[in-house]
Amino acid sequence: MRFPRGLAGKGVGRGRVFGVLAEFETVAQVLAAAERVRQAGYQAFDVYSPIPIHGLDEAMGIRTTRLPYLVAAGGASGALLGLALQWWTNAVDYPYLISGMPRFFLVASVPVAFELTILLAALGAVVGMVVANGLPQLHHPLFALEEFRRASADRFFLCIEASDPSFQLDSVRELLAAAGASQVLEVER
Amino acid sequence: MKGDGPAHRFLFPQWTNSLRPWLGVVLVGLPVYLVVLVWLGGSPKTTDVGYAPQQPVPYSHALHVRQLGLDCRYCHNTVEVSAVAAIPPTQTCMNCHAKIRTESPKLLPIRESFATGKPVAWVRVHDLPDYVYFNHSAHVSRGVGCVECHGRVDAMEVVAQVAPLSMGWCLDCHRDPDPHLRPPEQATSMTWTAPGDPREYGRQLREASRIEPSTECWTCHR
Amino acid sequence: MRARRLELGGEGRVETGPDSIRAAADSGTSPRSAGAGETASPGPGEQPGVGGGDGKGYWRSLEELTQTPRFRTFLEQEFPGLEEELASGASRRSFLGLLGASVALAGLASCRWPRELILPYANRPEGLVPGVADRFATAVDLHGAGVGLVVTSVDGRPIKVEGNPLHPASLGAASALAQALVLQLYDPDRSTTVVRREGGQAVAATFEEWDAFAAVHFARLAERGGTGLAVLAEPTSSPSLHQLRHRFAARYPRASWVEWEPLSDENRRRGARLAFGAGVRAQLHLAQADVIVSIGGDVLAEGPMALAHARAFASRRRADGLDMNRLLVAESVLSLTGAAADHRVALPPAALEGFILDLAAELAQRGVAVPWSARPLSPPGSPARRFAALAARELQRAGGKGLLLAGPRQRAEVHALVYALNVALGHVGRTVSFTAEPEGEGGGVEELERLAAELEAGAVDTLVILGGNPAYDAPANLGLAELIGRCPTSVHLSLYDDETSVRCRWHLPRAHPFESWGDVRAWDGTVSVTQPLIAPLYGGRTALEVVAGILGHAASAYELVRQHFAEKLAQGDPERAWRVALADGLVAGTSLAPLEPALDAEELATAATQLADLRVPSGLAVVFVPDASVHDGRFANNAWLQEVPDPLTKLTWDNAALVAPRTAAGLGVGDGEMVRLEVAGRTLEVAAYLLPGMAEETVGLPLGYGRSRAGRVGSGVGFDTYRLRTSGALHTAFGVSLERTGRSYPLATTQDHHAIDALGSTERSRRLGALVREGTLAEYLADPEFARRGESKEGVRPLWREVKLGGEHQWAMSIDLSACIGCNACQVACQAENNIPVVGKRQVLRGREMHWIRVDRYFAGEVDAPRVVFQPVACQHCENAPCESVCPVAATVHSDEGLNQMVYNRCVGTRYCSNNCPFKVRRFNFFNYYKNLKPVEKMHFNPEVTVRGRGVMEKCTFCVQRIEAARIAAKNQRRPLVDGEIVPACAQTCPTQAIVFGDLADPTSRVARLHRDPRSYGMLDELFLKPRTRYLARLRNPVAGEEEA
Amino acid sequence: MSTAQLLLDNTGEDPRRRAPLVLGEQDFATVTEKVCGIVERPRPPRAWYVAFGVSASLTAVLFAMLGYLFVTGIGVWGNNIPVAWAFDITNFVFWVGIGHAGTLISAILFLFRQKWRTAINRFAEGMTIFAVICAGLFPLVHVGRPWLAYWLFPVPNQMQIWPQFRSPLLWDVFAVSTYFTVSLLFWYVGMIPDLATLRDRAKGTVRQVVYGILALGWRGSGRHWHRFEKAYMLLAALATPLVLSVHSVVSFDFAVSKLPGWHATIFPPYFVAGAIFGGFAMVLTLLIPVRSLLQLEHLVTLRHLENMAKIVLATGMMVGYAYAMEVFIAWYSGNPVEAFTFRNRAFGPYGWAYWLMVFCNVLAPQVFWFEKVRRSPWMIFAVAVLVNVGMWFERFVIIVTSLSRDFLPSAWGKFVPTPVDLLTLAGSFGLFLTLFLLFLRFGPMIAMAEVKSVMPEGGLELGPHRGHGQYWGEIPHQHEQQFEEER
Repeated sequence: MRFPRGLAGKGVGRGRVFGVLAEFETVAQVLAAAERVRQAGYQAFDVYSPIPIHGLDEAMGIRTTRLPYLVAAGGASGALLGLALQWWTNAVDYPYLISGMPRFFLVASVPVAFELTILLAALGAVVGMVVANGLPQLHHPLFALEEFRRASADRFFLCIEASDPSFQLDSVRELLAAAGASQVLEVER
Repeated sequence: MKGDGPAHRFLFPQWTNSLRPWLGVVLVGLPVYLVVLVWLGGSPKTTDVGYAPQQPVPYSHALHVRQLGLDCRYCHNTVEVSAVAAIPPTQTCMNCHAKIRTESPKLLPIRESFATGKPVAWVRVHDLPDYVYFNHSAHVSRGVGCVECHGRVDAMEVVAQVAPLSMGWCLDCHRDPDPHLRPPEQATSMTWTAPGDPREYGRQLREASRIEPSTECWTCHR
Repeated sequence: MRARRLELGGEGRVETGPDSIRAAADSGTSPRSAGAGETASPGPGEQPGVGGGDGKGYWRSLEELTQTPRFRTFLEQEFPGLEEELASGASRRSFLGLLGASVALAGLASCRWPRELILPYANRPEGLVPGVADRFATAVDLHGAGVGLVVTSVDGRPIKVEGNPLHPASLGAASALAQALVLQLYDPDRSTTVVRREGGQAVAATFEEWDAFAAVHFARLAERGGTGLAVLAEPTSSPSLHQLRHRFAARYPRASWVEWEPLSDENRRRGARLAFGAGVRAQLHLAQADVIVSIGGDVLAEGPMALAHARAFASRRRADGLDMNRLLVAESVLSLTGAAADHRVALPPAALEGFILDLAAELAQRGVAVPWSARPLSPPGSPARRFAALAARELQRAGGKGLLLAGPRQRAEVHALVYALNVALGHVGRTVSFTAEPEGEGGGVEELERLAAELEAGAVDTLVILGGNPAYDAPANLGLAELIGRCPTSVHLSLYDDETSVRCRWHLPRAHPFESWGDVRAWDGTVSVTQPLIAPLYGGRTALEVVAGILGHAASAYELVRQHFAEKLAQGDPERAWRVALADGLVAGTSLAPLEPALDAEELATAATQLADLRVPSGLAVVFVPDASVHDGRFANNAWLQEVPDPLTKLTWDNAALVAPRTAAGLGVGDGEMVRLEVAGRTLEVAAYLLPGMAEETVGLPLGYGRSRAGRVGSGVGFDTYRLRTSGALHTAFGVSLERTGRSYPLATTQDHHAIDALGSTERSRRLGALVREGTLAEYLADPEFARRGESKEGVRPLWREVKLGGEHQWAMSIDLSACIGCNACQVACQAENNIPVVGKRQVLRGREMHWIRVDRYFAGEVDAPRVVFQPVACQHCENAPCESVCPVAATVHSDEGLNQMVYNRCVGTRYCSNNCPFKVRRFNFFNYYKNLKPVEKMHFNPEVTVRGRGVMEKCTFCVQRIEAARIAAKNQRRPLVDGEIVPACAQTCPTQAIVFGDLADPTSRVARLHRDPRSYGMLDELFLKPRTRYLARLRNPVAGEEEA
Repeated sequence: MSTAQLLLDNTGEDPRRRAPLVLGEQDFATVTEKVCGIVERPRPPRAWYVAFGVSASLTAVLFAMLGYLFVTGIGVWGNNIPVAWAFDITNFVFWVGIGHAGTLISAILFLFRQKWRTAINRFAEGMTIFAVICAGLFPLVHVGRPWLAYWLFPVPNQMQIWPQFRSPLLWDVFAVSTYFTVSLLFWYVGMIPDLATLRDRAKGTVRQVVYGILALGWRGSGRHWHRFEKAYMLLAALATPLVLSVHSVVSFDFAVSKLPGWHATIFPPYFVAGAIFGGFAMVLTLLIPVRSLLQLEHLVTLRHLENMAKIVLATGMMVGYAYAMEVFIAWYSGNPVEAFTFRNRAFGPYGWAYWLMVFCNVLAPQVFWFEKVRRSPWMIFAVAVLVNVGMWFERFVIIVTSLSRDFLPSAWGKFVPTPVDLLTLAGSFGLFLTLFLLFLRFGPMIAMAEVKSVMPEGGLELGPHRGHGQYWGEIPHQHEQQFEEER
């Protein structure tokens, strides 16, 4: 357990700090740490890991997303669009006689309506997720840290951000160190 | 990472995050653009209307029709009996121009044609695709005026295409002929206007002479 | 028609023809735009014309690239088949439309279709309305007698041939051959100039040179009375030519005038001379005959009166008056008449020649006064004897209302005895009458042999050949080709620079019948005037003009014909009579008067004994038959006829040695195998075709193929069977040897593509009964509804609420299988009317023929004595058309008048509609078949029908262009359409009127009545298609108890 | 039993312990190293170059043939009337079928919490995308006038006319394009975390930029993971019915028609089963060589292969059942035309194709009843190849035999392929393999994040539900009961 050289002592202007980042070896540690940080009353903090960690939602107290409603809406509009499209084009705008069939033929309209349902629902899911996550976000302060590159491979990080009202550089660093971080780093914005 | 030293690290600059909205614009805009391209770009309305090629003889409809008061049928005399409103033979021009403006250089091609029997090569303005079968007699004898498709030819020094002559444009009239109908004898009039509401007047004409424009494919495509 | 012709004589045509044609040709008239006025436009299948446009620059360069010879040759090597390449004009346009879209935001005005030019007449002829079709009556010489035609002409271009309803030999119908004349007219391979050949070198010359030469040369011949002058002409019925022939005889007393045609009816004429000692011509009245017995021949499809005979025959096959006739046929080679027979026996030629004796004997036994001591030839119990007995019984029962016929390939003696028996049975005056043989009855093979001898001896130094192609079709043993080559001065007048021309000193391009004035005499004597429909495209001359030239005072055919007309034919005011003759297409009251010739008893007796004493070598015999497509070879370069399948073999682009399956099995010959035939030392390798219904020990050899100088279409197609034909055995050759070569040859048939396996053929025969419903007259009388037996009474119920068709008319068609004789006339009519492309042998082999209407031919019963049935199949215009629901772009949709509309310009070519069509009547443009046409080739197009480009589906439209034309005309005149006003091309030309089209909404219309007929049924009705084309079940009238045809 | 075997054999069923899905001394680092190593190594093995050379040249052939087709016409193929569809649609259905395994493995196995999916799903999804690309090619080029193919989409136009929505071909357009879009999204979304890994490990600037953009700036934030899992599960839930619907719709092209041998209600399930069958076979055909080539035995274990072999066996039997049922119905329905069609299939001109199909699709897979076969990769490979052949011929038999002999014997015909037909088919394989090899070279062919999360280190047992259930996506009710216990 060591303090990173170069950061020790030097009072870094709070304005230039994005947050404090702690690195953990295992899922267990980061889970525990997250629990702790939350209980310590921080909101503006996040965990970074190569895999989704189970129980992390509870540990961090993440509210369940409302994505499913968006998807449902997408599906519903897809179905309606499909039926409306086929009814309006083939029965209203340019009707023609086909094999003695009704001009609007519900049975024959099912496949297209179904496919459109799926399509819009799926688009809803993906676009919803990407937008809600604020992606694409090619630039982020964390990317500047060499150490953070392992966040996508085999290390787990927890970052308490300076935007948190109760953010205190030293106390935060303490807290994280105590939570068993293998190293604690300051992140510049 | 294994032993190999810290490589050069590329970082996306801050401003890249501000591109996000534009991404959305592109993703939504591209399909829309393509649709509009087919819809409007592919339409004769954009490609054909206003086409006014130069003719071998600078024949002025404005002069002959408005000032001299020629009827369309004086030259296009097959319009009531044939599918085509034939371009007149050189003979027709010479009926007058054997005496009038016999020296005019503009009329040289006409005189040559008359002398040699070789036709004058006029440039076609209203050019339907080869798979479209339009019949002038069918329309004129039902009281669809020349002006409906050809516009105010009597005002044209050089004949230009005014209507798109697109399939959709034809269908509009075939589905709702009323506003476009007039008494057959008025077909060639450039100035005729319906007494009162054109739609109402047209409806009476249609019912009177049982005009049922067909929208079946084979009416125009065979 | 009458009115029109009255107000403008045929001359008008001649002067005005050139303008329009040249105008059109110069700037490459597209078929369609010809209809759209006198315009010249790059239509489908052409390069875009002059004019700017961003889009086109690209196409230009691409085309230029593809034009470079190096690239072309590369393609030919690398990708054979790339001839049919690049998008059609129509599709190119859509493509340009797209390009337009792509530059939409950058100067749209620049992007337009190729610029079109309009070329109006400088001086439009009186009464010609651009875009409105004219119809002119004319007549042509086919099979040695005149047939009346009505030719439709648009803007000076003849485009469609139909029969002349007023003409006795046509009655409104036209044979496949006659209809194909219009394609021949525009054949780019026709010779375009006079050719002089010196020492193997061909030099283009002019008619002026010829006239100059002829003036001197024939003057000299005249001085020596025509010694050394010989004329070899096709038999012709032209009165004015016969008149010239008299003048010829007067001027050249010592010259000889020989007539030769490979398929003449010489035997019939000699037979008449035997029987009556005079030239007598039989006029058949089939409609009056209750029983018809035919020995060989093909009375329904062969000869100048075939159309009239077919009409008369069919008039007694329908179930409406129940006086159905009965046809008995004895023949060696299966023919259409044989296919229509109620009883048929296939006899080898030897037995067939004696059959008349067997028949006579049977009749004599039954107490008929046969004017010679009749002894049967065939052994008792033989098929010939049994059939003779049956025929005799039927003839006698007919009580004078029978008719006995012999075909042109039967010996003169047979004809003589047939005449005699007809007299003896009291048929004369009822079912057959006799008229005189009009002057100039065509010569014969002896004349030709004499001429050959003279040539051999060098006695002839000037040989004038008027038409025909003797170097190709003369008997092989005469070596005429070589002899003609040896003749110092030889002249050949013909449409093509052909096998004969190439051996002559002079070749004179002949004017096509549609380009020339002339006159012809129909079989019954009726004279018609042939009037030109277009000025000679290549300035050709007619036989009349050439002969007149030879006679020393040149005159135009028009003058000659009018002169002869005024002298011999005109009654009353010659001018008026002339115009009426032109308008009607015939000169009233010129038919031959009947006469009562007396039989020459001892001639008959000798004939009978000669026949009885005939000894022919046993073994295989060869029978030479005319080909249904190219006749005697003169139509070899006609693509329509090459591709129209033979009615019985369904063979295209070939002829073949027709052999009975059993005989073939005996010889170990397989279908499509090359065999070597040897006849009297002459050998020929030819592909064998196994045709059920052929007599055993018989090889049928269709003539007219294997031409070497027919043109681009016909040269090298098929096998030259003339090489086996000798003057001694013109029609039948005995003592033939046949050996296998083991090699096989691809025969392109349109039915049973690729021989069918056992599984398939059994299934085919199992289904036949349901597809083609047949019954005997007896069955019909017992149960008129026999055809609908097995159909579910309550019908099929739809899965959905059906949409009612609200149209004012409901179009429908009825096809009477009892009347259809399978003659192909409808197929060619459809091809001509609808601009249907010809695809060639390779594509037919792949199964891509384009005919909108096909005549399905099925064999029923056992292979040796099959029953043949024909069933014309075109789009059935199903009310619940399966093709419509599967098209993703609505390119085929239903009209509220019940038409299944196919919209070419909307079609993207998924071909799903064809897959889902149970009748497989849809045709797909696998290539752009109309690429790179010469202007003259475009002239036959019907401007009222779109020329389809590559990648689109097409099919029968019920000739919608005719429906719309009639509808517009009627509406313009503010009158309702009348039944029969609209006639599709197939129905119009059907010789037996088997096809009827009309309006179901009018319950009194013919088609409505026929659809209510008890015989009426719809094919595959179990699929709930509700086809608008319904068939009338076929009725046959066999003798009860006797085994059938 | 040697350690190697111990390490590599996880096929045994031992009720006491869950069989490990990742073998050998593996942890996150080694897995990352293994998978990324494939992409990051300076140059791929020679075998890759050889394969790529071959497939790239085949692709060139494909485009040459298509160019020829475009300028000349459909006639360059053997198609005719009556056989208006032949190789073109056969290839289409074949490739669409292949395209099913990917999304199926991903989506359905995912929903059924089949953890063994993780090693192969990325691979299979990639295959799906490429197969659907090949499939999509054929409907486009098989039309007579391809430049007008855009008429199949409901785009407003100056003709004021619209597509005809009663046509199964139009259903195809919607089904296939939807399937392609959704599969693509599914594939890509799942790949984002791995792309981030590649980005973070990348050396060269170019790779950093490219992977950086593709990874959308993913940084593994817990809040992001939360929405990500939800979205991924929803996609899976949507993709599953989609997979089933797409091949049903494809089967409508035939089932809705009037043709004997096509007009059958059994087609949708029959086609779907066939698609899964063929799809899995194709996965195995590709996976087994790649696995040994890139030494992935630790990640793509025998157990994975065996499971797939079992699925092939099962679906193969379904297909066999469908074959039998078709024939039975043809007889039972009493429809003579239908009956003949099947007699003709078996004993007619194309009988050889029919029996080849039966052998490859029904008989060959039966060897999977034997454990020995199921556990020898190369035996599996052999069978898989046979199945691929069989499935192509299945479509060929359905299309060509029915068309060549339908209702009117007079209109019967025969189809003979041209060289262009054959080269086009070969070319489509070239295109497929080219894309696939490129993916191997530049993409994360194994879903690292997913594999990791099923490893012990993944800490499944730490989660509220102690490692039971799935590795991605939550199971709410389990949470509740979890908290009850904790209170």
